[in-house]
Parts: sequence; C-alpha cells; structure tokens
Amino acid sequence: MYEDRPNASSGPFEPKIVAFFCSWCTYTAADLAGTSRMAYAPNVRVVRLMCSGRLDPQFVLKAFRDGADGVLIGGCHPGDCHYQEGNHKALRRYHLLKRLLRAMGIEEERLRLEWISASEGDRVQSTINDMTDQIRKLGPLQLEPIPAPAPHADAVEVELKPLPVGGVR
Amino acid sequence: MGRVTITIDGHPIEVEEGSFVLTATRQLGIDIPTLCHFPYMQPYAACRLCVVEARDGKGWSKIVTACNYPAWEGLIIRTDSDRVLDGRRLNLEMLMSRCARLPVLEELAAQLGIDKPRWGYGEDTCVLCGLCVRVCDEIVGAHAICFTNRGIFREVSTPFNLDSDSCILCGACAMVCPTGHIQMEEVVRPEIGHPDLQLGPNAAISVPTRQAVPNVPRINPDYCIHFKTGGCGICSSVCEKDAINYEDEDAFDEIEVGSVVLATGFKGFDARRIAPYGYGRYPNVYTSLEIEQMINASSPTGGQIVLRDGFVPKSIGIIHCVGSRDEHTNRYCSRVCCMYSLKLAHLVKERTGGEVFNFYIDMRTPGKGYEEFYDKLLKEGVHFIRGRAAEVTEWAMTPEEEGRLVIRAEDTLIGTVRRIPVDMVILSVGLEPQADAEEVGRLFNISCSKEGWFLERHPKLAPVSTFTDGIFLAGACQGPKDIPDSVAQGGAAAAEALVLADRGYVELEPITAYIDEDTCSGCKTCVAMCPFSAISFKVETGKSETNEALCKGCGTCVAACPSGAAQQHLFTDEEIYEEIEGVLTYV
Amino acid sequence: MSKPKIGFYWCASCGGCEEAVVDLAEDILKVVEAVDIVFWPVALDIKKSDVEAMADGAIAACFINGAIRTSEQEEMAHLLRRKSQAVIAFGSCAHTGGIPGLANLYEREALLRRVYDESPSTVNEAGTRPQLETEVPGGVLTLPEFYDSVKTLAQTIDVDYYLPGCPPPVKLIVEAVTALLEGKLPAKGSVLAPNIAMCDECPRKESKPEKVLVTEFKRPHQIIADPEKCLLDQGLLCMGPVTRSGCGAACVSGNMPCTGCMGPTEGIQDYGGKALSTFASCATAIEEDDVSKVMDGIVDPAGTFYRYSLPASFLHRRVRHNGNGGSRP
Amino acid sequence: MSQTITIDPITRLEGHGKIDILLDDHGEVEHAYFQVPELRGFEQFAEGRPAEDMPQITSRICGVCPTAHHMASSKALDDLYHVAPPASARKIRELIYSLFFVEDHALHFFFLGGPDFVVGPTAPKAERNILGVLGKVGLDIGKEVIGLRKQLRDLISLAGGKVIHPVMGLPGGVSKSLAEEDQAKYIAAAERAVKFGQFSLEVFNDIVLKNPKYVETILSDIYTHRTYYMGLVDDNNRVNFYDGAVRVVTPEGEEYAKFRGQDYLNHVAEHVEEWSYVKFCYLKNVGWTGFEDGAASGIYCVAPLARLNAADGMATPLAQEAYDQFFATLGGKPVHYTLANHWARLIELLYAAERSLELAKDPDIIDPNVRTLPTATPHEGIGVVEAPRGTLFHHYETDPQGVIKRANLIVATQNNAARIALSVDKAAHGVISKGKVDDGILNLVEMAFRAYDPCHGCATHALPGQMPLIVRVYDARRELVEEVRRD
Repeated sequence: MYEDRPNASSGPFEPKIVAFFCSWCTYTAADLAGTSRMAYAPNVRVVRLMCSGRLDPQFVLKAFRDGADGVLIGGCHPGDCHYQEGNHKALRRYHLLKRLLRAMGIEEERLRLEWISASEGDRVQSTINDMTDQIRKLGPLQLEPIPAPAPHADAVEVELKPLPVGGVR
Repeated sequence: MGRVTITIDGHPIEVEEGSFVLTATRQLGIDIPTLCHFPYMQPYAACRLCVVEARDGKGWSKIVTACNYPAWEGLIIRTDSDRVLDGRRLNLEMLMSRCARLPVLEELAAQLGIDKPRWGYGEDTCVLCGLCVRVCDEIVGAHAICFTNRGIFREVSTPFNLDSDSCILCGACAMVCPTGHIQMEEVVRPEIGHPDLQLGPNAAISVPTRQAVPNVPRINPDYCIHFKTGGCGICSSVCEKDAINYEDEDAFDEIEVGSVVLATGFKGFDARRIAPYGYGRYPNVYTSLEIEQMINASSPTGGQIVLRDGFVPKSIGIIHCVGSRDEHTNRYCSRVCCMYSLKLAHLVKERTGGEVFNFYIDMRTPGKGYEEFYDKLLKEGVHFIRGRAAEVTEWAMTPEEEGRLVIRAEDTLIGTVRRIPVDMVILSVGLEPQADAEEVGRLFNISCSKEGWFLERHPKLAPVSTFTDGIFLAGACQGPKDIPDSVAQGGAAAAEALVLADRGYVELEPITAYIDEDTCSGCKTCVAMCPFSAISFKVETGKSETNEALCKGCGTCVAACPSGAAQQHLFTDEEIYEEIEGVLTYV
Repeated sequence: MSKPKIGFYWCASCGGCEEAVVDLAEDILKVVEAVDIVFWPVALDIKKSDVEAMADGAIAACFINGAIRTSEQEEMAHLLRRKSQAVIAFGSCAHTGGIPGLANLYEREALLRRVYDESPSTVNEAGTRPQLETEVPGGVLTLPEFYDSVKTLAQTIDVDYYLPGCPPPVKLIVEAVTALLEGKLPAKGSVLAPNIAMCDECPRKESKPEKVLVTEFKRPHQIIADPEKCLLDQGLLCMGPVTRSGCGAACVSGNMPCTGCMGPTEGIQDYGGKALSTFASCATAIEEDDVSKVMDGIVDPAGTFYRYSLPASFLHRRVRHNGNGGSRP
Repeated sequence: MSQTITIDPITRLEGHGKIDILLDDHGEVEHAYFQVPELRGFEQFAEGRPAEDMPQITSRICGVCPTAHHMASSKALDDLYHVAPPASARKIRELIYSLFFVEDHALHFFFLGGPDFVVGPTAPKAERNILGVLGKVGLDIGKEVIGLRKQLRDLISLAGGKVIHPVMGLPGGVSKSLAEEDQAKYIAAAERAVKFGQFSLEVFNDIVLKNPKYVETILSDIYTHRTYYMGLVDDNNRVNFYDGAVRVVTPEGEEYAKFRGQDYLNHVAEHVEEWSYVKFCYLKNVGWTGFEDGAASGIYCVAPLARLNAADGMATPLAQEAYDQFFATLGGKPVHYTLANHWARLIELLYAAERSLELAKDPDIIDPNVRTLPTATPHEGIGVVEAPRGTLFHHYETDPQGVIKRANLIVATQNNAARIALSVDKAAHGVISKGKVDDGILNLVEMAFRAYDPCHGCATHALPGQMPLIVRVYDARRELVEEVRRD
C-alpha cells in the first residue's frame, strides 16, 4: 500500500491536498464513497472537523506552509448545517481568504470549497479527482522557505542569571 | 306531557301523549303507505294515503291521517277496515289519474288492488307531496324551492322559474322526491378515483380512510349542509352519544418530548410520470393502490373488481416496477411491489375469474412463505411474462384487440415482443420519499439520502438512530420496506426512545468548547457565533463563558475567537496543527 | 561589583524604537544608574571592536530592534547573539517584521523599478541602477546587497524574548528592564506583554454589544466615529480583539481603530489568518453574493491583516511565479 | 599609493550614511563620496494599500519625524479627496506639528548635533554625547530638556493617540477633537517651550558665538556652499512648516521660483547614481550638472538654514528678532555656511514654540467638529510640509475605491543629499592631508554632514541602522595597511 503514496518515489509531480471535511456531511460522504468502493485520487489527506465552521483560516495557511499544494474544504449544503449556520461562517471566511491568497500570489484553484452532503459520495470522488488534476497542471506550490536560525549555542541554559541589582524604581 | 295508552288493530301500546299515530304504527311494524312523510320533518298530510279510522270505544269514530293525528288516552285505531281501505283507494286513484304511470304509484295500486284509475291517466310526474319544498326549508335551510300557482295549476318550482342562487346543490330534494320528479344533473356523480378517497362517492360525514387512527367519522365542512346553511343537523339529532360537535376546529398543541420517532412513511409513485402506460389517459388503467381500495370489502364496489362502466374485466394485466428500477424515474427497487402484485393477482383472479398477466423484470420474493406464495400463483394459472412492459395502448391491430387495452412487452424468455389485450391494467407503483422529506429532515436536523430517504446513523450498527440524538426512524421514511419490517423497526425505534426516557439523562459528546478565563479579553466575538446560545458574556468578570450542556461542539466560536482563548475539546488548535503536519509529513 | 551590561542596537527599523527608549525620559537616567549601557550607537560612541572584544555572553541582555534586510544587519545580529546572555527582539519589526515587512508582497526587482525608473520625479533615461560595486577614479565604491525578503529577528538568530509594539509602549519597556534587573524574566521565548487581547483594556469595552454583527465594513475616512462606542460595532476594522494589550489602547484613544502592532496573543500562530477569521465571522451576510459584497468592503485583506506581521506569517512572502503558472522559490 | 578611507556610517544621526574618502598616492584626498547604502521602497509596497492608511504607513518611514510624514500624508489625502478640513482640524494639526518641531529640534541640538559645539568638535569622543552636553550645561538643564520633551510628547499623544507614529490624520481633518479641559495643558506647555527656545538660543550665544574659534569654524570655507535654497513660506513669505507655497531662492538670494506643492513635478527632479541608493534631488529647470555648487547647478538645499534663506522672515516676534540677529551676524542673506544650520535650527525651535502658543490659545482648537467627510471620487493627491530636515512631498495616485495605485515620495534629507555630498567632499579635502587621519579629523568631516541633521531613514525610506565608524587605509593593491576605528 505504500507504493501508491503520492511523491513516494521521485516520479512525476503528485500534488498533496489537505481536505478539511465537516463530520456530518462531507466526511460521512467520504465514508460512503469508501463503503461504495468509489476509488478516488490518493492525493488527498482528510482532516475531520465537527463543522466547516470550525475551520480556522490559519489551518489552510498552515497546510500550505507545511507542503500542501491545495486545500479542499467540504461542508454541508447551505441550510443543511448540522449546527444551523456553521457553513455560512465558513463561506464568509473562504471568500475573504481567497482574496488574501490572491494577494499572496497563490492561484485561486489551490483553495476550494464544496458543499457535499452525506449522501453525495460520488461528488467526493469527482471533486477530489477534478481538483487533483487541476493542481497537477498547476504544478507544486513552492513557498519561500522560512529562514530558521541555528539555536543559540548556550540557548539551552540561558535562564538569565538573576542580576544582583535593585530594580529601576 | 304524560304517557297514554292507545290500541292499534287490537294491540295496546303506550306512547307519548300527542305523539303521532303513524310513529306508533311503525313501532308496531304495521305498514301504512305514505308518500309525503319523512322522518325528521313535520307531518304534512298531503298525500292522504296514511288514512286510518279513529274511535273512542263509545261509538264515536272518524277517518284521520295517521301522520299527523295525535295520540290520546284510550284512542282506538283501525288501519285495515274496509272504510279505511276504500278511502286509500280513492285517494290513490285520484293521484294516479293526475299523473303519468309512475312506478311508485303502480306499486301501491297493485297493493290496494286497483288495476287502473277510472278517470284515466294524466301526464304529471309530481304528486305535490311537498317533501322537496319542506326538506329545502326545514332541513337544508336553503329555501330554494317553493309551490307556485294555485288549484290545478299548483306546481313545485324555484321562484319565478329561474335558476336559484340559493340552491346549494345538495341534492336533498332529489333524494326525498318519491316519484323522481326532481332529478340531479351532473352534481355529484359517484365516480371511482375521487380525489378525496380513491373510490366511491364522498359523504359529508365519513371515516377519512380505512384503518384511520382514530377510526371515527369526521365531518367534511366542504360537503356538509350544516356548514353551508346552518340547517340539517340530522347527524347530531340521531347520534345517541351526541358526539357530533360542529364547533370543533383544527388546533395545534405543543407537546414537550424527550425524543421523537419519525414514521412519516412514503409517497406512492405518480404513475402519470410514465406516459406510455396511459394512466390518467385510459379510464381502465389503475394504480395498485386504487385496486387495493376497490378490493376492500367496504369499498363502494363492495370489494368487486369492476371497470369504470361497471362490467367485470375478463383479463387483467399487472405491470411491475412502475417507478422502480428505472433509469428515468427511480433506480432503486421498491422492494414491496413484487409481493403485493402477487397478492393482487391472486385476489383479482379470485374475484373476477379472469386471466391475469404479470409483467415483471425479476421476481423478487425473499422472506418467509413468499416464494411459496409465488409457486401457488403459478399453479393457480396466473400468467407471468418476464419483461418490462413497453406501453399500454388502445390502438388495436386485430379484431379481438378492438375496444380493449393492449400491453406491448418483450417476453425475454421466448425472445419475442408480445401484445396482450386486456380489459384492465394495474400499475404496481413504487415507493418514493415524501415530497416534504427535505424540510422535515431540516426540522429535525437530520439529513436525507440522495433519493430523499431519511439517513440512519449507521446502516448496520445504528439503523433506527439518526445523527441527531433523540430522533429515531421507523418505517418507509427511512427506505422502502414492507409492513413486517416497518413494524419491527417501529418497535426498535420505540425501544431506543424508551432507553433515553428510562435513563433520564443525555450523554454529551466530549467535544464541547471552553473558554480560558485568563486569556479571554471579553471581546464577545464568540457570543454572536453560537447558534445554541451556549455562550454568554459575564459582566462581573468581563469575560465570556460557555455552557457545556448547551454546547453542541461545532467549534465555530473557536475558529472565530481572536485570541485563541476559546478551544474545543478533542479539536484544539494545537491538535489540528499536529494533524496537518502529520498528514503532510509521511511522504 | 559591576553593573549588568545592557546593549541597544537597531537593524532595519525606522528609529522609532530608539525614540521609544529615549521616551523613558527620567526613567532612562534610573536605567543608566542601574545598568551599564555598553552599546547604543544612536546615542553613544562605543566601539564595535569593544563588543567583539567582550567575552561571549558578557552582555546581560541586548535589545535589538528592526527587521533583517541586509547581510550587514545579519552579521551584527549574530555578533550580538554571541555576546549576549539574552536577546530581546524589540518592537514590531524585530518581532514580526513590521510595516516594512509589507515589502514581502513584492519582488525586489519591482521595487527597484518603481523607485529608479517609474517614479514620476526621477529623471533616469540611462536607466542607472545602484551597483554593488562601482569603479570610480582611485577606487571602488561598494554597497551592501539586500535580501530579497524581509526577515524577522527570530528568523535570523535565536531570540529569548519579544517586546512587541510599534513602538513598544514605554510602560512595557520599563517593566521588561525591571524584570531583567530583578532576574524575574519569564520562560524563554515569552512575549513581554500581557497575554490577553486589547479589548480587555479598551476604554470602550462596555459599549460593545452582546452580539457584534457587522452588516457592512466601513473605512475610517467614510464615517465620523463616535468617540465613545466600540469601533468594530461602528463597522471599522479594529484589530483590538486579535491584538495583544499593553499599549493602553493608544490608537483607540486617538479615536482610530487598532491596526495590530502589538501582534497576536500566545495561542495564535498566524496573526492575519486569525484576524481574517474573526472579522469574516462577524459579518452577517448569508447569500453568496451578499457575502462577497460585504467582504469586498475590506479592500486590502493582505495589507490590513498582515500590516505588521507578513514576514512572520505562515506564507512569509508573496509567492514568486514563473511563466507556467507554477511557483518557484 | 592610493588609499580608501571608509566612514561607515556616521554616528549620531538618524539613519544610515557612509562616507568613502579616496586618497591619491600622496595621501591627498582625491574624492570623498557620501553614500546611503539602503533602500526600502515604500513607494512600491504602498501600492494596493487603502489611501486612508497612508498617514500611518508612511510615518514608519521614520520614527524620528513620523509626525512630518503623517501631516504630509494627511494633506495629500485632503487633496486626493478634494476636501478641506474645518479650521479646527487644520489648527489642531498645525499645533501638534509645531509642538513636534520644538521637541525634535531640541533632540537634535542637545543629543545629536549639539555635542560637536557644546562639548567641542575635537573633544574626547567619549564625551561627545548627550551625557557630555549635560556635563557642560548642567544636569538641571538636561532634566529640563528631558522634562519638556516628555511634556510635549505626551500632549502629542493626547491628540494623536501615539507620539511615535500618531493616528490622528484623516482626509478632511483629524480623528479626534481636543477636550476643553486640555486646552490649558497645551497653553502651559507652549509657554514653557517658548522659554526653553529663548534659553537654548542663549546657550548657543554663550557657548558658540562667544567662542571665536567656533565662529571661525562656522564661517570657514570648507563648510560653505553657494547653492539654491528651498522652503515653505506663508502668504507673506515667512517661514511656515505646515502649509504654504514652496519658495526657491538663488545663491544670490533672489526668488527663483514659488509654486504650489501640487506643481512639484515641474520644479523638482531626482538623479540616480550607481554608488548610492539615495536619489539626488535637483531643480528641474536648472538641471543636473554633476556635483558642483553655484547658480548653474540645480543642486539646492533644504532644512533650517535653507528655510531661513528662502523666507523673508519669521511669523512670530521673538523668532523674528533672532532671525534678524542671525543674518546680521553672518553677513546678510543668503547664508551659505552649512554649520549655521545649528543656529537656524534653534531659531526655528523658538518660532515653533511661539506658533504653538498662538494656536493653543485659539478658541477654534476645542471646536468638536474636526472632520469634513469626503464625497469626491479619489484620483490623485499631493501633500507637502516642511519636515524638520526639509521639504517633504507625498504624492499618491489611487483607483476610484481609494486604493493606492502609485505613490511617490520626496523626503527631506533627500533634497539635501547632493549638497551633503558636496559638503563631505569639500570638508574631506579641507581637513585631510598626507593620508593623516585621526578621530578628531574624521569628526570634522562628519560635522559637515551632521549639521544637516540628515535622516537617512527618510532619505531612502530605508531602514536606518547604525554601524560604528571605521576608517580603513588601503594601499594600491587594496591591502589593509592601517585601520583607525571610532565606532
């Protein structure tokens, strides 16, 4: 099972996609897709949230930083939210986040929001396959690595020794 | 008024003083002919056929009309003396020579031994009994009909012989008319396939459906005369329990419950959607449900299988999988059709003795005794043709097809297309989710399958539970199933509900949100986020806090919390960050 | 016995942080009594060689402000790291990159083009550009090279503490120095400011309604803000909820929305992402196009939410693109 | 044997400057270059930002004179939205700006530039700093400097939210009105400032003018350049910092041009050199003729000395007196002695103090109506003020939503860049010979430079950063033969 992992060997570019699925709809749909034996691209790694409303845009940025080439958000159809309106919150954040990413030079297609209800296993399949193709065409998202300094030699024991002097006041 | 004793033809009887003699004679089962009498209406004594002889036993005697002669102590009545009979004959003879030969009069004449009136017959069909006028006044209260003119010109009519606006088309006058002088035209034609009730005429007061719960009649204000005119009220006057309450109205009651079992059932497939089968176009194409109604002993046809014209069909075609296993309508198998089709086939054959043809794709008879039943039918000589029927048509190609319905179907077993002429076609319609399943689902915060069936929490492990705690499923609302399965599931759902009730407390998933006092700045962002009002701002502390009992654990507030003070058990930011790193680092 | 040695140094900053130190006013004299300022170029002539001569860790604590943009600044940072027991990133630029960090939204080339070619007042037909080395009669003139991106101090050297703010509030500076002198500094890596958002100390906190729902985002110049009421409730993007307190709600007391110079509280890893989440959540729109309409009220998400923290953000800088749409570091 | 002496950078100035002195084989100065080795490109990353944020964003160009950028930017926004602030707002802005001028000039005289004179140009380096100044003038005065500065800066914060990077500026006015009860505070502070201004001039008199050696230094040719001078003047051609017309006078002192800030592009141009990141401003209509002074060269000068030269006088009485004394002492207008900047600066300090007193007393400044809401669709806006270090131009172009499309900034010190280069070169020639360099000599070179109170934070919109002075002497093969360090 390890062979078919994307990027496992230095083959052609295989995108890595992180998917945040709402537990009630899209995640269940993904289960359904599984039990219905619907094969879809192995490029997606799913992170389960109780509700798309839990999705903090930080997670998306974090995923990109940690090497994701695309991020897929899945939630219940508007009006179907198990928590009434979590998916509306998700939609608002998504809209603004998309514009932020545009400003940061990240292509639209790399972030996607889909409403997929618990019964739409086939849409999980088609969405994932479709997005994987799109991003395969885009190529890898290569962010500037964040420079990380070597830790200070004696950083470890730098618990600053108390200074034998009275305070300022 | 006290009670008095009178004697009729030698039989003493105690009756209410002043009550009419006719009532007493009817109690005694003594037949006295009447034309103008109708219970619940004031006596009128117009036809004079109910004449009897009254005596006091002291020599006084008199011919009176029984319908309106009051009873008094010691009254003696003779109903069959020659004197009485002569009087009746004369009165009847006069009526006869006024009217044309009317069945009702002929009958009476025969009884009284009159062969024909000595003054010859007239043309009129009205005996001026006034029943119609009175029923319209006294009972219906529409006051639409009246007598016009005088003497020999007297007749029944509407004012000025015009169509009356006050007539409510109730048909009461026609009903009471003894001679058929008044006919209803095209008002309520008892017709099979009535919108309200698949079969039979609708009564203003009736039990809505068979097996209705509670199984009691209800008044349909659209048809009830009382609700139109304020008149009638016969039902309340005859109901000894006096259960009739015209004031009753629809009301909504709010009931607090701990759990809900959804058993909203299914909707029969609308056969019109498959045009080639001609439902709604050809009168003798029925749906299985209509036949189910017709075949019921209490149906207007008394359980007889008849065509629209009332004849009994000689050959019947039953088309299976109508709206099931079909690309264009529903892909799923409705699961119950095969068996109920077989049942109908059996009954129809039994009741009609005709030829029954089943057109099926596959015969699916799982379960106890089902396959055996199928065998039984094979032995009974019911025909089974394996192949989906292509169409039902009136277009005849051979003389024997003339005027009949022809079912075209491919017989896949012998590999030819066959044309089977039948008198009646029964469409075995499939099961579909209720039209409003989506809204209902939303109402209870549960989701529907693609087809619209309510989604169970887990097909194997939690078949009657839903994603919302305390909401359970029973019966066809969750998917096509037959009665035994539905009953079983209903039991299971009830048990699940009882478990909650018995336990008396609810277990929360440990995914609730919480707010760290120290880092909460009291910006209140989270408060507006919560759809369950589980977060409140405490003025004393200047911080927000969650009520974990109300919190459903969606985490929306956590995502919105600007300072990370709000977190969610099992879904903290750190945990999710770790997860993201995890899923991305194994390559 | 000798007084503890303290150093101040500026890298890529505007000098505001130095001014902030000067604004200690009388306190600065107290500090001078209590400590031995061994390095402070803006005010004192003290040798770099002296610093080099010091034993490693001889400086008790060094306050470095400004982001890192040149090799020169990087060298200096490393030197001071070596010589100091504790390094304190001083001010927004050192802490999270600061406003100059917005340069990470653009390519260096675009920046040079804008300054030396496109600027309307520049006359430069020859297309002259400053060179790293220029031959002139008698010698060669050199200019240091710039990194393509702005880095935070922590992205350059190991940092012990952070003193946020643009500039850091005097109150916090005093507290930090006091803690330092009393040896009462918190765990390494701490931010020397209250770990609670600004709303906590905001004078308008009371005026904030129980449920803040924004139907339309306003810009400061579009309304005359009520000087008493919560600014977010008036539709202004006030970063207060997302931002550390410690400044005494300075900008709000100037009747202008907080822009977030104090940076995020501890739990938050990406200031902009979090701010975006918060404000998007406050919006009321439901229908898809209403949502986009309301959100378009925020004209510059990147520049607004990352006003001071772009280099410290997850994305760090704008992605550079090659022809085929793919992106390359 | 040719040598290179590098002074990198010059200490006690805000910002980052570098001087390379090239010596010929005889150790004589061949040429000295003044370099600014940094660049930030605010013009670039202003693009895409909402215009109304510019007063706060551009103030980060310089933390020493953020108020100057804040004001220039706010005025540019007024122009951008075609909206005139109410009188109250206009006066609050100028009041705050004047208070800022007082404390900023004080900072320079006592902390940065002052030591050269107060303590002495060639005094031991360890004393050439604020502490040295305090030693000379006494701790009480030091306390007064610090105290006044604090008082003024607190008042700026009161109106502007913060003193370093204030937030008050908006198109059509200011964000906050002044409370009635606060007016007294402003008056008190302004009065104190006026006294301080007079006192500072006395200090200058006693310590500098009474010292012939210093006066000689000031008048010496090595610190003299005959250039054009630029400054903002009011309707009566008197110095104004906040508003007015830009006036340029020739080396002979006649008016050469007088224009609205909006027309700056017709008069000011920038020249690019390969060896410095700073762009060198010059008068467009005179033209760039290289690094030389005189009427034929477009090089001009801004900041205190230039402002006094470019104006016909001061708008306040005490300052006017000092103004007259200034030109009388230094032999009439225009004064070309670079070092006279220090004196001019103190005169401006006094003017700023008097002006703030006037404004503090003005009833308008407590009028609650301090904003005119803009209605026009923005397109282009230009704002100009006098920063302590010279004329400051902000120029924005936006889309209809008021989002910056292009920004152009010409900043105080940048105007002076060319003249500073001249000064450094000339000073180097004047003081260095036979390759003999020592700390005192180098400081003499620096003085030419420091007199401008140059702020290269501004000049390059670069991030100031300071490096100690290093002088390296290389032989022809560029091998280090000698190193003098004066960090």
